[in-house]
Amino acid sequence: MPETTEQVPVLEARNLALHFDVHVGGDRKTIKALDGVDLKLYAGEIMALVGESGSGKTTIARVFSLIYKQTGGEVFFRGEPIKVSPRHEREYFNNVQLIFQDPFASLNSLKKISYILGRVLKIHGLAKGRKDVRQKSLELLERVSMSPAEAYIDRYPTDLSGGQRQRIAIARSLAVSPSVILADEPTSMLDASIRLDVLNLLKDLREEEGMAVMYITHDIASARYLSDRISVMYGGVIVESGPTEEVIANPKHPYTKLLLAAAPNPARFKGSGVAIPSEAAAGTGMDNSKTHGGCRFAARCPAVMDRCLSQEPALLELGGRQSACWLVEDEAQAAASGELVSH
Amino acid sequence: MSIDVQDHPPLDKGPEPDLEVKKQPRFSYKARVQGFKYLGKRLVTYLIVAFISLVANFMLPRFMPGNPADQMIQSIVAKTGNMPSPYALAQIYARYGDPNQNVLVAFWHYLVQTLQGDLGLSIQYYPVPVADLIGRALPWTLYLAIFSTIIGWIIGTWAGAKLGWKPGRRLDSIVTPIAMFFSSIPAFWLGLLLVWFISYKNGWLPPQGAYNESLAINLLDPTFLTSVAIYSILPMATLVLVGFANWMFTMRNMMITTVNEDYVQLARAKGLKPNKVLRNYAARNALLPNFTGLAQSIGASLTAVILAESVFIYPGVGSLLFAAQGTRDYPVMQGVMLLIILVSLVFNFIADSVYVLLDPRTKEK
Amino acid sequence: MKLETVAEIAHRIATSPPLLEAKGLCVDYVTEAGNIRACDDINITLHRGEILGIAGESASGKSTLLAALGRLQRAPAVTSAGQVVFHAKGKEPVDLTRLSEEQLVDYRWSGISIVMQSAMACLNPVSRLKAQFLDVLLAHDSSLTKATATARAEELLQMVGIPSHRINAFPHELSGGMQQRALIALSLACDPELVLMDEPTTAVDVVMQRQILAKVLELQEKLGFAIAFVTHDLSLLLEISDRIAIMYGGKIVEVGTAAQMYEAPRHPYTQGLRNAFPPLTEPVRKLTGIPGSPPNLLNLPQGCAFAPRCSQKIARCESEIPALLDISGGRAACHLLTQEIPEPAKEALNA
Amino acid sequence: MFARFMSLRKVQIGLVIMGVFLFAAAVGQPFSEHVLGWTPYTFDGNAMGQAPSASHWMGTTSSGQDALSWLLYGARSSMLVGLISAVIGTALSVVIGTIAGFSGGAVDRFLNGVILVVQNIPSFAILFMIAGLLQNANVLLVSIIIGGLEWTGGARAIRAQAMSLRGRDFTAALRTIGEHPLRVILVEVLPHLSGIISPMFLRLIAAGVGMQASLAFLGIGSAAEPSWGLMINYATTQNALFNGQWWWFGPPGVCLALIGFATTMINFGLDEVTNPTLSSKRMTLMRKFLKQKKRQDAAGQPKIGAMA
Repeated sequence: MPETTEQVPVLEARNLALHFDVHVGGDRKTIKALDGVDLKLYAGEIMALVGESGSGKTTIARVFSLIYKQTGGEVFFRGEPIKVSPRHEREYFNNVQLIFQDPFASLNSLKKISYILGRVLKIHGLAKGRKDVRQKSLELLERVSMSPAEAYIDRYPTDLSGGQRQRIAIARSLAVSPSVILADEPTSMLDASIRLDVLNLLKDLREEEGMAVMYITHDIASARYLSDRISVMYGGVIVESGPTEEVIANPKHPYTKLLLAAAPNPARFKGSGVAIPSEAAAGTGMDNSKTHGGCRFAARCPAVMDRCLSQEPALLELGGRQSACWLVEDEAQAAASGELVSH
Repeated sequence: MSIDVQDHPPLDKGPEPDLEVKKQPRFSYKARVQGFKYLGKRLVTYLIVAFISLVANFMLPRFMPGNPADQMIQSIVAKTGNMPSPYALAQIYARYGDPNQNVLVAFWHYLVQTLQGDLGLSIQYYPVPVADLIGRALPWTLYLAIFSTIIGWIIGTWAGAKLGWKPGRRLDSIVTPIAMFFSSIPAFWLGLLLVWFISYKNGWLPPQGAYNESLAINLLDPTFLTSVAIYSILPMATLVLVGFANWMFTMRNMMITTVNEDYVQLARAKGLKPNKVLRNYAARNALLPNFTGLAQSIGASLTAVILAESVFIYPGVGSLLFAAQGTRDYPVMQGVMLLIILVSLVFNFIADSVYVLLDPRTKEK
Repeated sequence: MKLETVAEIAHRIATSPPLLEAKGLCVDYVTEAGNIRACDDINITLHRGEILGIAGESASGKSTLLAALGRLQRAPAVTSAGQVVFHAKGKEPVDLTRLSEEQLVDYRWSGISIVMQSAMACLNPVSRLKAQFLDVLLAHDSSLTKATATARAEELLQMVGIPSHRINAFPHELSGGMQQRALIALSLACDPELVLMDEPTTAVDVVMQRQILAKVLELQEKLGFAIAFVTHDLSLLLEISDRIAIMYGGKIVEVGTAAQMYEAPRHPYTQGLRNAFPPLTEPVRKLTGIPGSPPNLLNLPQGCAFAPRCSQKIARCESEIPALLDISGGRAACHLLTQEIPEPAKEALNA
Repeated sequence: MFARFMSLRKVQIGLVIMGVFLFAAAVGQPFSEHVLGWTPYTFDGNAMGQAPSASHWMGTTSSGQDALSWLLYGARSSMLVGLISAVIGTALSVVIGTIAGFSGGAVDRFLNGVILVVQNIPSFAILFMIAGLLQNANVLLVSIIIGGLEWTGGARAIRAQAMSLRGRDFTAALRTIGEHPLRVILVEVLPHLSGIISPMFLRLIAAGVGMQASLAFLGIGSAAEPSWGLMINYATTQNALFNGQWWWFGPPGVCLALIGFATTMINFGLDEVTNPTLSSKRMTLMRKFLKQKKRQDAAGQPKIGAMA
């Protein structure tokens, strides 16, 4: 999506932070799940949020769906700060819907599909009377290609496969005709062969109904398949973002490079003659409870410099892309001075 | 039993952040402090319970119909032919309601007395102090409670481990319902049946008492100790028969679940001897809940012990209570009740301590 | 690490002797609703030093098969038919399904070891790593003393990149990635000839997965054990496996080298699965996945289990179960490959 | 699930026993009074301490009371105590457990403290003290004390479950579609707690029945209410057992044991349904399957051995 100055993002986070205190065996410590995130989601675009577990990507979705309350920063819906009160909440959820990672957990297993879909229609006054509710529920099922809908509507979630359940969850979200869908790893619990169905469904919804989708995933290949724009998270902040193809083809941040190198790539099949990276950077995920002096990726970074240990890099603009790395700043300066020279 | 887990907002799904630098060996200073902290919290709970029971003990007689203090004085007069001593009078009024005294002041006196171990004088055995009566009876009751619980625990846990290791066998389907039936029989009724069949019909064992009364109480005398052991067979057997099945069921079900755990399967895959897998992997893990339940249930078993004592006329607090009930000896009844509550609190606290020591994971939660 | 060509891999497998053979292996789950055949007539040979990948979706029977290969299936799964012949070094070949638990001890861990999905669940929570290494080391090698066994255990931990002093840790004191590596170190304790790996990296992050796999491949090259590697992630298997078996509805539907699976999968299900993983480097095009859902093992279709989802099915597919037959360079179970087929379907197959 | 539950032999046996006692509690008194023509308050001077006969189907006590009518009257008071204490205890544990689990924070800490305190109060001691002092332990008093003290185990389990349900995605999802919080708890979440509520209810029945019998046996019960415990108490004090009057001493004890037995059986069935690894039906099927396979193998091929 072209980013113009007039365009107001549907969802926006400014300097979003979520710190919480936990008790580990009597010790109090603060975990910084989000530590200053700036994020914009525009109408009709699909943005992928990629990162390891613990990077904060799911937390963002949960702040946007009002499950968690941020401890710092602000969130905006269509340029207005999001208000949390029952009345506003209702209107907000008419526009923003969350799809959970685990379709086995997000549907009440003791209720029939007809009840699950019927409730949302009744609550929002979208259908009146038994017949109408059932008719509209059937339509919803058809919209997520569960056909014949009659065959599914009277069943329990436990009778359905993971992919089918995830469709039900999507259908429930679609009932209110939202303008944004937050999809929190919607396919990670699904079998490979049905994963694409769900991804394609999201793609179609964007195409047909102009919904904006925030696609949260750890699978960078599927992010590439689905999204227009990609943001990479690490340790509670965004470290790189930009148009998907550019980020994939030419990652700037060492962490993005690491993620890409680590992702399984069928094209590197055994015998192909392409070496698989033998040893990715050492170290494990970021411990969000520790304080860090400089760049939070420094401890794992293969290109670490002195500066990285003492100063934290901010998200820098570079030709329509952003990256939080001192290397990028050097590059930007070089480019700028190059321009100067050529002028 | 479970441990309090602090409620905190869920993190991003996935493995916990790596905290390994902070991890300490099992018995480090820090881990110990954490264990103590937990026990300290528990102790506060128990103190609250103890205080509440003291208050209840103080309040209850004041809700009794009639005027218990006067009733008591009358029964003492009827028994001894004399008025109680001024000290005894003051005590009775302090404990059972003096219309002329402020309740709070009375409570304060009561509290001070009780904490000094002064539980008043028995009416039935006037003027013997209640504390003396209880002091004489308590060892017998603890002896029955502790030993019967431990024996029942050992039998039940062992049988449960065996049944749960290979469940579904014929033995399992026979033993389980039978044990279920036994565990449901009231202890006092079973005790009477045993007395009737073993003592009266066949004369195999003495029907009542705690030792041969012709012997002097001497803990160093083997004849006396043998007599104690023989006299306690019937009450013990009753309590064990009624009590072991619950241990068996929990152990059996824990075992069945544990055997399906990955680490037991991995132990099998490692080619360890089946007995070793049973012992070091399956039983050791399945045992944890049973182990911590043990100390706690000694306290809980007091109810059954009291009932059994009254059947076997065993000189413990149960018999004391039973007799006191019959003669309306309120001071004894109240003293015994306080004691039962305190003893169960002590055993609950022991259970907590055992838990902290046993499970290396406790301290992390 | 040297890079082998497709031909070299094929030659290496063809010339190495068999290590484990499943012959007509069937595994049933005994349930109140009836017996469910989770693995049906499995025939496959694993060669010495080979990395065999087994891919399949949930309920395809892949994990059940792996457990049955090591005689580790747990109730209510029962090996109901067939043989698992193990060719242990210096011993007569033996059918594992006919051995008692006691007899199996000779083949466990020193012959076949296993790494399971959740390391946290696999390590005994109430004992230290040391105890868990020592019991297996001492059980299989009577020449070891406690001291030498401890030294060996420390060496094993170092091999997977865990500092040796961590040997005194309880499992819950290690991070997820460390637990998984400790489990791998444990699996190598007795120099096994075969390591069964059941989704060993599914529970860890992608970067950690890469580290663990790199370690496993490095050790495998050094020590020469064979691996049977089960996962649902076909793209991962393509990178690490010599050969790949694809399972569907309790049966192996196709076996071939990684190159064949990537370049020219023959079975329609394999083709679908291969196309279900979006590419990382190739151009993006619209992918479709496979319509429908995995079969219900309690109520399998009469013919080919994949027929209801297959876009290329012919009449025969709905009535007759296809056998796993040799095709050029591998084996596949599909009627399309073994009989006269109409041109359009053939084109689709060769596409 | 329900059909599976009902198909278990253990559950069937337990339910039949409970059904019989409930039936006896409901119609026992009028039946005894009008059909048998006896109540525990009538004395048959012609039949004192008699063995079962046509006029006294289960014999008489030493003072000529009909044992069967004792038993039937006792069933009513036992079942009443059991049911009332179970209802009180269950209601308390559900209310306190769900409120604690769902509200979290200070409310939860407070309620959890209450649970911990009450949990450590030995209910028998309190019961004995109150009943002993008041010289009265009628059905209602016993039920209220049992129900009021024995709810903590259930409340803890429900609190834990409610806490996990609160964090479960489906409750969060319901919020995003605008479902009312109260409806989320009552309609969506409460059914998930049935696995905790029903066994707790059954255990409380057994606890109430047993406790009332114990008190009555000790002579603390109300002497005006015929109960099984009182029947055993009289039988004991009048040496029924040693006079060979088993029909007087035996049946009340068996009845008490049967109620405990029935509730345990049903609870085992519940366990098996909620946790399939405990299913005895499946275990039996496994055993049969393995036996059959062994037989086939023995018939077909050599048993053990190396391959040729």
